[in-house]
This record gives sequence, C-alpha cells and structure tokens, in this order.
Amino acid sequence: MNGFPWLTAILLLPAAGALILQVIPGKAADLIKGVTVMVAAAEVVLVAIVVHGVATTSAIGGGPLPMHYVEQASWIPAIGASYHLGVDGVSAWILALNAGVFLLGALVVPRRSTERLKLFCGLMLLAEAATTGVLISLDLLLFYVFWEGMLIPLYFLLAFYGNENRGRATLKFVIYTVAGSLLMLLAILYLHFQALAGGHNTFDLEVLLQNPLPVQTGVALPFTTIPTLSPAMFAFLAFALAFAIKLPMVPFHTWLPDLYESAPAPVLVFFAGVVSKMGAYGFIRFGITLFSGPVHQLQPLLVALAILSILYGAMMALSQTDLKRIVAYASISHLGFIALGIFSLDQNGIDGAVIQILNHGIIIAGLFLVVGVVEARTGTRDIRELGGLQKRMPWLYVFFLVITLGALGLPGTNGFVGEVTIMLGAFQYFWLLAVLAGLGVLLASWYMLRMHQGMMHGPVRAVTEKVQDLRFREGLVLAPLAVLIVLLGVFPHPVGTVAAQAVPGYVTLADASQHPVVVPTVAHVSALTEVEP
Amino acid sequence: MRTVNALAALPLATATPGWRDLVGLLPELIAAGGFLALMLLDLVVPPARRTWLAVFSGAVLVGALAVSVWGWYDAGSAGRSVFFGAFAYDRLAEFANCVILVTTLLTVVISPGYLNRRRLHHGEYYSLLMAATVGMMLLAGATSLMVIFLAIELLSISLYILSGFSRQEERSQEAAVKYLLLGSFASAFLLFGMALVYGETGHTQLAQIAEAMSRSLPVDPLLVGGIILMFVGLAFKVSAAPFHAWTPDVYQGAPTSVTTFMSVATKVAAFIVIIRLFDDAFASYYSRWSAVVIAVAILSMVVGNLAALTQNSIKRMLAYSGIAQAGYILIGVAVGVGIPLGVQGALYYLAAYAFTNLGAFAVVTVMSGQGEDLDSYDHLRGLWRRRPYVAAALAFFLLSLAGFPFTAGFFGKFLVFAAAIQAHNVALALWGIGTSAVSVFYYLRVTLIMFQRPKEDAPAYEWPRTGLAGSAVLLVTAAGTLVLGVFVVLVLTVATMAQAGTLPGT
Amino acid sequence: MNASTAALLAGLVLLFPLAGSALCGLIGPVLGRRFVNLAGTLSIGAAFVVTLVIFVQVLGAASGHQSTTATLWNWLNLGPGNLNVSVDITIDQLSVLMLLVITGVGLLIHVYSVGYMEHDPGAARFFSYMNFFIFSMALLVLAANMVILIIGWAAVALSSYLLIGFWYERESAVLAARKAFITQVIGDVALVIAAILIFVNLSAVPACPPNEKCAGLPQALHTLSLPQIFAHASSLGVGSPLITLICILLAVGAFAKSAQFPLHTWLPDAMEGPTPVSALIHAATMVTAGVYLIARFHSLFDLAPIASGMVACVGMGTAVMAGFIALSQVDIKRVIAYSTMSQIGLMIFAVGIGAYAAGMYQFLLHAFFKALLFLAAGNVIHAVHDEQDIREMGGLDSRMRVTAWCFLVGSLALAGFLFAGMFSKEDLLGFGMINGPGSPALYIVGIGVNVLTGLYAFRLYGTTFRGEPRSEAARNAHESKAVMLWPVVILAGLSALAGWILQWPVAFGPHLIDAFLNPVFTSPGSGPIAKAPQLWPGVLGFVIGLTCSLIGIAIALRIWVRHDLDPSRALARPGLRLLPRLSFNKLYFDELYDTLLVRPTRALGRGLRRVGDPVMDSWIKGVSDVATDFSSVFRSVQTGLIRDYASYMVLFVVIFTIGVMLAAGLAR
Amino acid sequence: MNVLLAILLILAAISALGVVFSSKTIYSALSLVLTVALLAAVFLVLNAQFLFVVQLIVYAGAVMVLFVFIIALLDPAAEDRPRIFDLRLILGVLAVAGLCTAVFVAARNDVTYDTSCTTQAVTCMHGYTVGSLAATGDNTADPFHTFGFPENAVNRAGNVQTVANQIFHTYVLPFEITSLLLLVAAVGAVYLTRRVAVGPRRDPQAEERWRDDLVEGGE
Amino acid sequence: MLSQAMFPWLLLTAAFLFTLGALGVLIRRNPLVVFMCIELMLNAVNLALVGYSSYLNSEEGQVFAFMVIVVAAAEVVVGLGLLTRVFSIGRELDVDDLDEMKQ
Repeated sequence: MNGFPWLTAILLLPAAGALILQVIPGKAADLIKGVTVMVAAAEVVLVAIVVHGVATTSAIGGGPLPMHYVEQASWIPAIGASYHLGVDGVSAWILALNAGVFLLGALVVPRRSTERLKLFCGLMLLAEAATTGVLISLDLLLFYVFWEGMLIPLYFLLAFYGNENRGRATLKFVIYTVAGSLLMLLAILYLHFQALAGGHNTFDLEVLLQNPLPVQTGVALPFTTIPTLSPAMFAFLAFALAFAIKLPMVPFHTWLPDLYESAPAPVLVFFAGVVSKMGAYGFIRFGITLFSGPVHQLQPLLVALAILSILYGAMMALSQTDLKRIVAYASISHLGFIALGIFSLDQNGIDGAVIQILNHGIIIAGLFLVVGVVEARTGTRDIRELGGLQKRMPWLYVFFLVITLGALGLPGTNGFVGEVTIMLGAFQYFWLLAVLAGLGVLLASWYMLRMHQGMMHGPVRAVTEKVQDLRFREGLVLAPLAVLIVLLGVFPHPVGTVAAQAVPGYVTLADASQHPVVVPTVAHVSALTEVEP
Repeated sequence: MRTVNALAALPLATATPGWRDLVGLLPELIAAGGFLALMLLDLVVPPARRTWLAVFSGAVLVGALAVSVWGWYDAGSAGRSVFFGAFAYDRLAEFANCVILVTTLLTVVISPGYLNRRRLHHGEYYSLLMAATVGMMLLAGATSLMVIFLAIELLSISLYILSGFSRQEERSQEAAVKYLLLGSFASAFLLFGMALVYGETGHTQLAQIAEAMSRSLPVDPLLVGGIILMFVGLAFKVSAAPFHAWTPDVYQGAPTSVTTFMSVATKVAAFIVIIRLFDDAFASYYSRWSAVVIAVAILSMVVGNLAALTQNSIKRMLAYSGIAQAGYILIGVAVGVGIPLGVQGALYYLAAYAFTNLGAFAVVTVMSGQGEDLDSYDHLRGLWRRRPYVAAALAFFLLSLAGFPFTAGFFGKFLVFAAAIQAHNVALALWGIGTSAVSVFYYLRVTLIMFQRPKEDAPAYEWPRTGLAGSAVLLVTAAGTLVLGVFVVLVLTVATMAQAGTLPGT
Repeated sequence: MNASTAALLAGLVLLFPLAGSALCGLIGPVLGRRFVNLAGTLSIGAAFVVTLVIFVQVLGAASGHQSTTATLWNWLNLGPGNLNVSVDITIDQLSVLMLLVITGVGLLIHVYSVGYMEHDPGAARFFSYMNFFIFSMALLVLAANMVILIIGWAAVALSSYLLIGFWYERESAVLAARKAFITQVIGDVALVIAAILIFVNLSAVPACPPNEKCAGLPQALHTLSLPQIFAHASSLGVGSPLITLICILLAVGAFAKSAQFPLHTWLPDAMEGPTPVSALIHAATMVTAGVYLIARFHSLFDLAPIASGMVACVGMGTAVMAGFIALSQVDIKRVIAYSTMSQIGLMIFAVGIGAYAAGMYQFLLHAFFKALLFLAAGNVIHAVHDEQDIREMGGLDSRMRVTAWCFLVGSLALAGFLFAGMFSKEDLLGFGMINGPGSPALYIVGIGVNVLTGLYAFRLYGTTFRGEPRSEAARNAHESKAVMLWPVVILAGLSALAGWILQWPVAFGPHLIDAFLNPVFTSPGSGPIAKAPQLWPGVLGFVIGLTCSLIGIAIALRIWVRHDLDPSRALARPGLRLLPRLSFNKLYFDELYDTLLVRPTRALGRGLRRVGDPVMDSWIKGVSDVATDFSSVFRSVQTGLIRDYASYMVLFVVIFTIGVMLAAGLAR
Repeated sequence: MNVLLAILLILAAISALGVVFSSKTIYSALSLVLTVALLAAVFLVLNAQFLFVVQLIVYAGAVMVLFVFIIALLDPAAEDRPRIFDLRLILGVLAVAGLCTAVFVAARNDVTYDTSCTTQAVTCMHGYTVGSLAATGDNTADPFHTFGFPENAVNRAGNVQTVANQIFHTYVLPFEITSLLLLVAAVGAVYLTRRVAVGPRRDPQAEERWRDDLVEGGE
Repeated sequence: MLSQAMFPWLLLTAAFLFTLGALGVLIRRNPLVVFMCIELMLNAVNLALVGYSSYLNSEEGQVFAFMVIVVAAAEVVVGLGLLTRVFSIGRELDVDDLDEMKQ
C-alpha cells in the first residue's frame, strides 16, 4: 500500500507495454514476443502483490463495500465522474485470473505464423489493460468506458486474426454486446440522475450504494413475487441484459459458439478465460448491489435462466462434433453455474460463483489450449475424425485428463469446489435448483467424456497417425493449469477465504430491500410434518 | 405618449458601427480579407506555384484561429452583441469559429495533393473555400435573421460552386445542380419562415424576437409556422432527415476534399445557429417546436443509420452516417431548453464529430488516387495490409462514429443521451441507443473489408502515398478524436463555457 | 491413539500409494518395467504395513469406539454460518477393517499384476492407476468429513474409470468406462445433494436441545464433519422425512457405487478392464464402498426405517436378479461380476436391516473369495489366450491343477459351503429372520438366493474346469507362473480359513468381527440396532441356509458336471420359456436404459442443435432482415431525382407546419 | 387602395399560375416577368417605393433578362404536360391548399385588433394579435427599430431615405455581407462558365519541384 | 399602411405564390423553369416581408426584402452559369436526367 498507486500501475503497465512494442522494429519477432511475455509476467507479479495485500490486510473505507488499494481522482467534474479504483475479495482473484490467463495467452502466441505480430501483441496488451480496468473501476462511467472499450482491441484481434468465418461471428458478437451495453449506459445515466436528484452529482459506486434506489414492492405470491415495472426495474434489466449477453446466459448466447469457433487460439484463451467472466463479475459487483429490489423480484426468472443455461449448454455440447463448439457450449453450461450461484443471493452461492469464476477461467483456458494444440497437430477439429491420441500424445493426455476432470467437476478438482458451493447456495433458494444443477453435472460428465474419449481413445485414425507429442514449451503452458486444477481442488482455502472476506458485504446489500418471500425448502416441509417427539 | 416620443427620435436614430463592433467581427474580417487577397493572388501566382495559395490560405486561417482564441478570452463569459444586435461576439461563436477554422485548415492542408492527383483547378478553389468559411463563421455568430440568411447564402453559394468544381466530371456537375436547386428551394422555406417570424414579432434581431416571444403567452400559430419553416431550412443545411435527400448524392459527387469540408464545417455552423435560435431565442416556444425537432432527430437517426446499412460506397455511407450524426446532435438541441447538458452535449458532439468525420473523409481524400475517387468498398479491400496506419486511422474514426469508448464519439453520444435522460425523454435516448447499435454493423463492416484480401480478378485500387500533409492531418484528427475520448474534461469545460454565455440570451 | 499419531499414520497410508502412483506414472515409463513393478508393489506393501500398525494400535486400545479424528488442513472456509470444510481423517474400527482389506488384498493383487501385466506395454500406467485407486479408496474410508468423503468417493470412480478403459484402443472398453463413470456421477450428485441437505438442515441445528448435557459438543459451524453430523442427527428423531430423504440420497450413492438395482448395469461392462482390476476394484473393494457408506452413516439410517427398509429390499432384489442373470452368462468374468453384484446385494440387505457388522463381515470374506475367483479366472484367461467365453473352455482342472483347486475353494466359499461365505452369509441372513421389512419375508427370498448362488457358482466351475476341453486353446492351457499363483493360493487359504477363525469364539451371534465392530455401531446417539438372532433360531437358520446352498450346488453338479439333468426341457414349457432369454439378456436393462434415457437425451440434443440456436438466433436475423428491408426502402426513395427530393421536403413541411400550426391554433 | 391592391394581387396570382403551368419555357419566363412587375406595383401601393424600383431594375430588368437570354441560348423544347395523377402534382396541390389555408386562417384569427390591447399585451389574453405584439414592444429597449408609428410614419423622411438610412447604419453588417455574396457569385460564375475545362497544365519540372515541396514531400 | 382587413389576403397571396412556386419545382422538369419557380417563391417571400413591413409600420421588412433580392440575383447568376455548363447546348433540358447518383 503505502501510497504507491498499485492499481494504476497494473492498469497502465499493459498499455505501456503496447506502446513500447510500437518502437520495436516489426522484424524482431522474438523481441516482440519477449517483451509481451515480460510485460505480462510483470503484470502477474504486480497482481500477485495486490492479491497478497488483499488477503493479508484489512479493507479500508467505511462504505458498504470495503475496498483495498483505493485510488480516487477527479475525471469529469462537470458530471461527477471520477477516476476511482479499488479492489476487494471478489475482484482480487479475478484480477489474478486475468493476469495469469493473459500470460498464458501471450506465451502461446505463434511467433512465426502471426501476421503483424507487433500489432497482435499490442492489441492483446490493450485488451488486458481494458479488462483490468473493468475489474478495478469503482466509478460506473469509468467501468462502462472500460467495459465497452474492451471491445475495441478484442474486435480487431478477432476480426483480423480469426479463421475464415470470423467476419460474421465477430460482427454478431459486437452487435450483441453493443446492443446490451448501450442499454446499460442508459441505466447508468438513470442511476446518475437519481443520485443527482438526491444531491449527489456522481457516478461513484460507493456513493450510489449509500443512496439506494427506492424500494419497489412486488406482489407476493407463493414461490415468487410478481415484479413491478419501475424505472429501477428497467435499469436493472438493462444492466442484466448487458451482463447476460457477456456472460452469456441462454438465450443471449448464440454469438459465443460462432465466435469461439473462429477465434485464434491465444485470443480464445484470453477471451474464454477472462472476458466472459466479466458478465458474472458485473452481476456481482453492480447487478445485485445496486438493484437489490429488482433482483429479488426477478430472482425466479434469473435462476431459471441460469438453470436453462446449464442444461441447454450441456445438451448442445452433447450434440456437437466440433471440438471448439463442444467447449463453447460446455462453457455456457458452466457459466450457467456461476450465474446460478450469483442469483441464489446466498453467501455460499456467491462465494461459489467467485471461486468458480477463477476455476472456470483456468479450466476453459486449458481446454482451449488443448483444442488448439490438437487442431494444430491434426488439422481438424471434428471429433469424428479424431481418436487414439493417447497413444501418440501421452503427455497431452495427462494434462487433458486433468482438465477434463476439472471441467466435469470431479470432486477433488477445482471445478467441484465452485459447483458444490454454488449448489449449496442454490439449494437454499429453492431445492429443485440444486437437483437440476446436479443434472447439469451429470450431463457434463457425459459430454466431457464424449469429447475426451473421442479425441484420446479408440484406435489411431488417419489424422492422428503421425502427430507429435507436446513440445516442452507447450507442456510448460499446460502444466501450471493442470497443477492449479488439482491444487485448487484439494486446497481451495486461499481463494475461498479472500472471497469470503468481501462477499458478506454484497449479500447484505442484496438483501437490503428484501421483502419476506417464503421459499419452501425441505426443511420447511419436514418442519411441517415432523412428529413431535 | 411614448409612440410620439419615438416618432420624434426617428430621423436621428442613425446608429453607426464603431471599433468595438469591428473587434467582434475580427476573425471573420481576417478570413474575408484572405478571401479577397486569394482572388487577387490567384491572378499573380504562376501555375506551377499554386501550392502557395494553400500556404497563404493556411496562414490566414491560422491568423483567424489565433484571433478567435484571443476572442474567446476577450469576449468573456457574457459576450456582447455587436452591429446593433446583428452579430454575437461570444464564446459560442468563438468556439464555433475555432472548430470551423481548424476544419478548414486541415482541409486546406490535404487539398493540394488531392487537387493535383485529380488534376483539378487550384485558383478559385481556395478563395471559394475561404468565402465559405467566412459564411460559416458569420452564421455561427449571427443573431439577426438577415445575417443568418445572408451567411447561409454566402456559404451555400460558395459550396454550390465548389461541389461542381470538378468541371470535367459529370458527377460533380450533377451534384452541384442538385445542391443548387434543392439548396435554393430550402432557402426559400427558411426565408418564408423568417418572414413569418419577423412579421409576428416585428423584429429581425434575435434578442428582440425572444423578448417579444416570451410576451406572447397565448400561442401564435403563424409564429409557430414560421419557426417550423425556419427549422426546415436549417435542417436541410445540417442534412437532417427528411430534408437530407440531397446529402448522399452531393457528398458522393463533389470532389472529396470539398465533401470533407462541407460535411463538417457546414454542420457545425448550422448547428450553432440552430442552438442560438431554438435553445435560446425560441426557447419560450419550446413546447411548440420540440415535437418537430424530436421527430426530425429520430427520423435522422433511423433513416441515416438504416440507409447506411446496405451501402457499398464509402462516401455515401459517410453521408448517411452524417445524417445519423445530425440526428444525435439534434437530441441535444431538442432537450436543450432548460437542460444545459443538452447544448453542452451537442457542442461536445460537434467538436467530436468535426475531428472524427473530418478524419474519416480525410482518409478517403488522401487515399483517392489519380483515376477515380476512393469510393467503392472494393477500393478499401486490403488497405489494412498495404497501408496499416491509414487503415487503423480509418477504423479508429469509424469506431468513434459508432460511439465506442476511448473515442470522441463515445462522449458525444454519452452526453446527449444523458441530456435526454435528464429531460425524462427516455424514448429519445432509446431511439438513439437502438440506432447506434445498428450503426455498429455498417461501421465495422467497412473495417472488416479493410482486413480482407483484395479480390483476385478485380484490379487492385492504387492507393497513393500518404504524404507528409496527409499523415499530419490524419495524425491530428486521430489525436483529437482520442483526446476528446479520454480527457473529456478539456473540451467539456469549453463547451460548458460556450453554452453558458450564449447570445442573444433570454 | 492421539490425533497427531493418527494424522501421521493415516497420512502415510495415503501418501505411499499416491507416491507410488506418481512414480509409476510420471517416471515409470522412463525407468522401465522392473522399477514400475517394484515401486507399484512396494508402495502398497508399505501402506499395508502402516495399516497393520494402525490395526495393532486400535486393537491394543481399550474397548469401545476407538475413533480418532485429525485435521490435515483447512479445505474451504467461507466464514461463520457458511461452508467450512477441513480435510479431516478418522481412524476407527470400521476404517481400519476397510484399510486392511484395501491394502492387504490390494497388495496381493498388485503382486499378481506383476505377472499378469508382464507383456503389456502400459504396465507403468496400470500400476499408477492401481496405486491411485488404493490411495483414493483409503481416502474414502479415512474421510471424516462429508466433502472429503465425496472427494474420495469420486476419486475411486475416477480410478475405476481409468482402469476399465485401460485398453483404450478397444472401443467397448472406452464405452464401458464412460458408462461406469457416468453412473458413478449419479451417485456423486446424490451424495452432494445429501450433503447439502445435511448442511442446510443438520449443521444448523443446535447440537443438543436446551437443558441437556451438551457442553462438549461443537457449536453449529457448518462443517459437514461426520462426527458432528451424527451428533446432530439424533436430535431430529426417528422417521423424520428429512432424515429419510437424506438416507435415500445416500443410498442412491451407495447403489451407484455398489452396482445395485437400478444402477447396476455398469458393473458387468466394467469387466472390460484387466482382470486384476476386476478383482480389486470391481469385486473386493470399491464396489463394496456402498456398504461401507451405509455402515458409516448408520446413525442416520437407524433414524430412517423407511429408507433402511428400501435399502434392504433393493439389496435383496439385486441379489436375486444378479443371481438369476448369472445363471446364463457365458463370459467367465461376467458371471463372477454378476455374482459380485448378487453378494453385494446381500451385504446391502444386511446394512439395510441394521446388521452392519454382519454386512461388514460379509464384505471382508467376500473380498477374499471374490478376489480369489477373479484372479483364478485371470489365470484361466491367460492360459487360454484371452478367451473369456466359458463355452470355449472345459477340462482345465487337469491342466491347471492349482488354479482349479483354488477356484473350487472360491466357488464353495461363494456358494456358502464349508468356507468363508458360509458363516458370513448365514450370519446376515439370520439377522434377516427377525429384522428388516416384513421379516422374515426377505429371509425366505434370501435363502432362495443361496440356491441360486450354488447353481451359478458350480455351473461356472463345472463348465470351465470339468469335462473335456472344447477348444484348441483350452486343450493347450498351462498353469500360470508363480507370481500369479501365489496370491491366488494365499487368497484361497484366507477364504478357507478366515471364516473359521473369525467365527471361533462363539458359534452364532457375536463373534470376533462383531466384537471388533459393534462399538462403532453402538456409539452414543445411535438409535436401535438390529437384534441378533438367538442361538437356536441362529442354528436353525444356519442349517436351512446351508441346506439350500447344498441343493443349489447339487443341482448344478448334476446339470453341468454329470450332465444327467437337462433343464432345457423344463424350461421349454410356456410359462418358463421366457426365463432363459431374460436371464441371458440381463433382463434387457441395457436396452431399456438405452431406449428410455440415452436415446431420448441424444435425440433431444440433436433436436436442440437443429432448433435451439437457430431459433434463438432468429431474432438477430429478423432484426437484420427488417433493418435491411428498411434500408432498401430508404435507399429506394433515394431516386436521384431532384423533384423527388423536393417532394419529400414539401411533404414533411406540410405535415410539420400544418400539424404544429393546428396544434397551436387548438391551444389558443 | 384596397381595391387596387386586391386587383394587383389577383393578377399576380394569375400570372404566377402562368409561370408554373406554361408548357413553353419562354411563356413561363414572361409570366414571371409579369408577376415580378405586378409585385413591384404592389410594393408601390404599399408605400415601398425603394423596393418598387429595385424590384423593377434588378428583377424584371436584370434577372429576367438573364433568364430570357439563357432560354434563347439553350432553346429548350416544350415540356410534356404534367400528368394529373402524378403523385408530385397531387402533393403540390395539397401543399398549396393546405399551407394557404393554414396561413390565411391563422392570419385572419390574428387580425382581431383590439385597441384595449395596444399597450399591455400580457394582460390581453384573447385579443393578442400580430399588430399588438409589435406595437406593445418597449421602444426604449429597442433603439434601432422603428415601428408602431401612426400611418405613414415610416416614410415621413421618405421611404428611400429611411430604408437607406437603415441599410447603411443599423443593417450595415448584412449589407456588407451581400457585397461578399455578390463577389462570390461573380467568381463562381466566371469559374463555371470559363471555356477551358482542364486542370493545371502538366509541367514535368513543376511536378519535380512539387515533390520537393513541403506539402507532398516524403512519408 | 396596410389595412387590417386587407392584410390576411395579402399574406394569402404570398402563401399562394410561395406554394405555387413549390408546386412548380415539384412538377416541372425544365431546370430553367424550376429555377424560375424558386424565384417565384423568393418573390412571394418579398411580398410577405413588404406586406408585414407596411402592416407593422416597420422598415425592417423592406430592408430584408432588399437583401433577398440581392441574394436572388446572386443565386441566379451562379445557378444559370451552372445550368448552362451542365445542360450544354444540344442536351435536353430535364432535371430528371440528373440521376447518375442515387440510392
């Protein structure tokens, strides 16, 4: 701490790296990649310091969400926007994920075969800066600027470097996300003018939280309340749409498989690992805190969509033959878990969501790395043409196995930690959710094994006849992921503790306007029928 | 009997302009002097040294710019009226002057190269450009119906000629005729509106008009009709739908450097006068005209964006985009009465639009080769590979037009939408949002085309070298777009100050 | 034993196999076969030795429930009132007994594997997996926290999956592995939901009602630690729906693991794995984890008579069903697999009626003779060059004398005559006479199972070893190597003797095992336990059971050894004609599940693929179509004609002006 | 006077119809000349002598002569009569009818001159008129304008003098702008009608120097 | 001084001339006639201005009308110059020919 602007440093470091790259001659591919990796590694170090600080020091600020490493400066005084940064237990590990996954992405940049490598690396670094900004902004306008600005480098990365289908997919992605986030902009403005009416000319999250929106009471029915269409509700819907598209939740997900299919591997690692988590992060940081009333009213709908995502993603993953599409739909299913945890509005659930954000980032990055390697070796992503890779690529098999197990949430891997905590939270909202989520887990093991075995097992096929095993450097990229998957599965304590530091604040905010809606659980049923001893 | 007193004073009521009046007109005077001097220089300068004309124009413009900046401070926050209420010497005018002059200056810088490649005449070009600039600056400061009309005609007639400047090209000629006939037609509407406004209020000076209007508590239908007809005439100038139809044809046909200039500067000047008229002089009739302005704003956003969606000509696409941008700026105008943020947003948007659109058209100008203008989307195919920085600049400008953060366009849109929300006109903001989302599609489509490889069979378009002048202009516009997109406070403060002291002031 | 000793010893038990697994898997392929054999076997040996130390410690301690719990590290702490899990291990009689079997039988099978996998290029991988299995099984039985238990539970499923699919180039093996794994996941999910139910409802309940002695009990910390759960459970009272629900979920987990109806279909397919795997995992240890689970959660099951009754019925039903199917199977390993299923059904029955110790007794002895049978079958398969169809065998007793004798011992033990199975089976059936739902109805079914067991056990023995060789391979069969023979012999010895030794002190009723285990099942807070049969009913039951076994054996010998009884004529009668086909086709369960579950799910997936995304995407296409349509409208009005442009202006001027003037006029 | 005015206006309207509906261009032009002249007469009747003269000299004299000259130069053929069901015609007629009605009705309603409203329009809610709005202006706040005088007050010093006085004093800025405007028109007309229709002559040496020049030099 | 009763009629005539000019622009194809129609519209404006001027006893309208005449003259000069260029001798005088750029 001691006055050094750590967060500004981690925000500006990648951007500075991107600038530095511009003075390197374009021919020096090694140097360009080296600088990129160095910057990414330095970022990891800085973030590690910050995460350590969050874990070991107590938060400052008497606001509803205590933050660490807070920085505040005036930005646009006329409309009260400020440069307000901060990090807490929720964002700390996501920040770490951001830096870590980006480092991996930088490591797997194909140095020789990438056209205009300098540009590529520069854009990657800018994307990292933008996602970092999203994670540390405490000012809604600043957040929005980063949120939307994130699209620019990503757009160019995807549009210039993807495969032949990239144009359509990228446009779809941008249109979807822009449509969602523009509405969020309106909602942010609504919040601003609400605050302005209350005498606060601000976009500052902390100030907005201290001046909550007027509570709208819904019409209570058994199991649910009928939401009232208030401005606050519309504002929440706008936020929710933006986040749901980014997350993505079914039915706003259709951009994702197309995009993942066309994206280049390093971008994909970064994108799937971090960018899609931004929606979940947004829900936690802004959705449930600012709009506790609407969230509670819409909770049945939101959890229903989360469950729908889980099951729909799983069913789709089960019926695909393209590896990237399988992983994409698997990702949708897993992100449904995260959404479920968040919308349970239970401390366990949200803790689980935070943990799962980190875990899923690791897992999905690993999956895409594996798919990337396999595609590079065999030239195909069609699961029907693959098979028998275990014989040819035993090391890949080992890593892939661990990653697969993480992805299907096997107890003992990190995927389990998040899922079980989320199910715990969901159960406390409504027991059936946990059951359906369990169905999702079951389907997950089906489609993940279908994919894993389809690639690895069976007789060696034509395309897999002559493939080489992982090179050392590739192994070096995959190994940390595999180790983390196991390590965080058997020792998730650090992640959970840091998250649990902050989450009660969020739960309190989310419950701030809760009106008594009785949700029957088994406990209630048993309490009703229990025989007095 | 007050009337008798006034009657007695009549023959002696001969007001004479003094130095103070001339000081208020100084930038315009410098530019007008430049116009006259250019006409003469044209006769003296040898044909091979035509570039000197550009250099001279540039010098004049820089001078006028410097005086405008000085004028910003000299006019002070309140400003003053000069020439007996006919002209405003205030920060709004100086702000507009600066934007217009910078636009002209940048246009002048890229013009020689373009004119040379396209084998166009140099001589009258610069003088007419200067005349148009004078007209725009006069328009920006005009607070009298007469001055407004004359300034519009001055800039329009100059632009009619400039549109048809490429005498060997039929398209250019066609554009000029279209612009001329439709422009005169629109001017007639503007004039009829002015006649009604004058007649119903008894004044041509905005301050008095405003004063008379505020007294007219029951609504005067003829006055309302006059206001609407005036708005129609001005909406034509800013190419707002449904009075936009000329825009794509003229933008496409006119020489690209001229399009660059007129797409930006005309709009800035005309919007300044719209702000003066509607958010200030006609403010007391807000409830009467707001419906029409809002309708025009929505129509512009919808028509502009949707028509641009399926274009295959970059110049036409930018023309339609300009129509849409006019719609966004009109949001600020439409909600501007009583909500300062509206006008501030519109002004910010204008500055942002100036840099962004100028940059986009500058790319087209700079990349236009000898054979024909860079126009078809196919001409852009593969630009990314051959001219990465130019392509990046164009992409950046397009993103700014689409309103992505870190670009000027974002905060322009942000501020006008904010104003709409503040005015509780969420529907207007929603129209803006919806059409913005649509616009992303066609802006990005152009960038995607730049990424694509050139078609095998079609002959590749020969892009000229960028040149120092072109690079400088692109750099300046890109930097401007970036600065306005990040350090919002700079220009927003300026816009706030400009808005605060608007004349005529009611 | 204090906590730190327990932590150290349990840690060692866990660590040795894990280290062995890592060594074999990571550097085994480099260092060669000899290293792998050594590392793979010695690590288990070491674990066995440590287990023995623990056993001695537990035996040496005073009587009563010798439960020692130790915390290894914090797993997840989400703050007060939320999930707080630490990696706890517990050592008590139950876990020690399990550990003994796991490491002991495991050791034997590892030794056997050295020979069995001699020519397999994947031996290193094999030993790595096997070691990992021992580790996970040990973790499962040592876990003192429900979450950790689930982790162990899933880890064994993983090793089972890996080993079933060991020969990954065989598609049938791969599919079998997947089937096994997914079935296990069903169990996992059930356990997780049970854990959540427990967390939500039990952990939060104050440990003890007010005004009672509860100073020593921990406060509600939401830890999911087993002792705490058990301590809290009693406060709910007998028969509460909640406890019943939890127990049913636990039972579902147990059924999945123990291949009980309706989650049993994976076990026969699991025989695709190498034979030592079948012996260790799919006969001796892992599949009996369900029994262990119910025994471990006996405090809960005691409170839920309905769930217990259901467990007992399912167990007995599975026993009958599996025995029936085993009658007509032709794959040697599948016959043993079904017999395993059947025997575990009996164990499940035992724990279902509350006879936990009897169930564990059966588990112990079953581990011996079933491992024996599998290893012997492995020898046979080896000898006849990987032929598994018993119709291609016959007459092997003269060619593989030791194996044949050992197999006979195993078969007798299985059938419950003379050797191991006799005591345990009659013991648990005896409990069935007076306990369980509708007793003695299930007991009567149970003695029917005895007949069935005798039938299929000796059908297998007779068909495989007696008569004339029915194939070239069978004619040329040779006895296996020593390394593959000694474990078989040792297991045969154990099968033959263990029952007698353990039964020694008292003929019927509490014997050594009972004495050892009963403290576990009568720990404070536990409810009613199954009543042990008295001496005479016990003896009567024993005699009846034994008779039935003998009947079965006798019929089998007549049909398949002496061939003087042909059941085909009897089975040709209309009422019975269906039976052989049902039996041979495993009651069509695979087809049923395929039709009811797998195909519909796949079809749903395919349907969604065709419909789902396109429909959800259609709005974007709709919007873009509408936008494009509008776009072309706006473009088509852009005719290029000045007169048209002027028309638009005039049109809107008229509309705007007249509209606004009208409004203004009306406003006056 | 009103009768004279009415006759002139009707005649102007009729001759304006001739401008629009004559099939021959030259008839249109001549009708326009007539209209312009009639309007000049209207100006005279309305005491705007200065404009009367300007109208005659500039419009009828210069502008229309230019038109006729160009017509003679280009010799346009007769145009087809517009079709009755041409949408544009229908729209135009509607516009004529609608706008004329709107303006006329509004003007009629406006002109309810209420003498009680002459001084304080604000208090006069219903009798508000064009004239009142103009007449109730506070003259002291408006030193540059003259209105609301008794009859013929504008021309007390003579119409030409009054208007000239205004043009060269109060409205000197617009007047000066017109000078610029005419200059631009002259420049434009010269440029547009100049015979040579080529760009700058190609001069290799000049282009060489061009390259060295700052504007196009190096990247 | 325009009488109160007469003024609406004058304004009506002005409006009529104005809209008639607009009608001419819509229906006539000869660019010269179109241009004349625009001149007619400007004249209508002048009529309105002078009428108001007389009605209000304000000379501003007359000054304004003077400016309008000047502008009209300037426009005509430029416009006719342009038209002679575009519709050079021999070419049919038709504004509908100018539709190379559309959509």
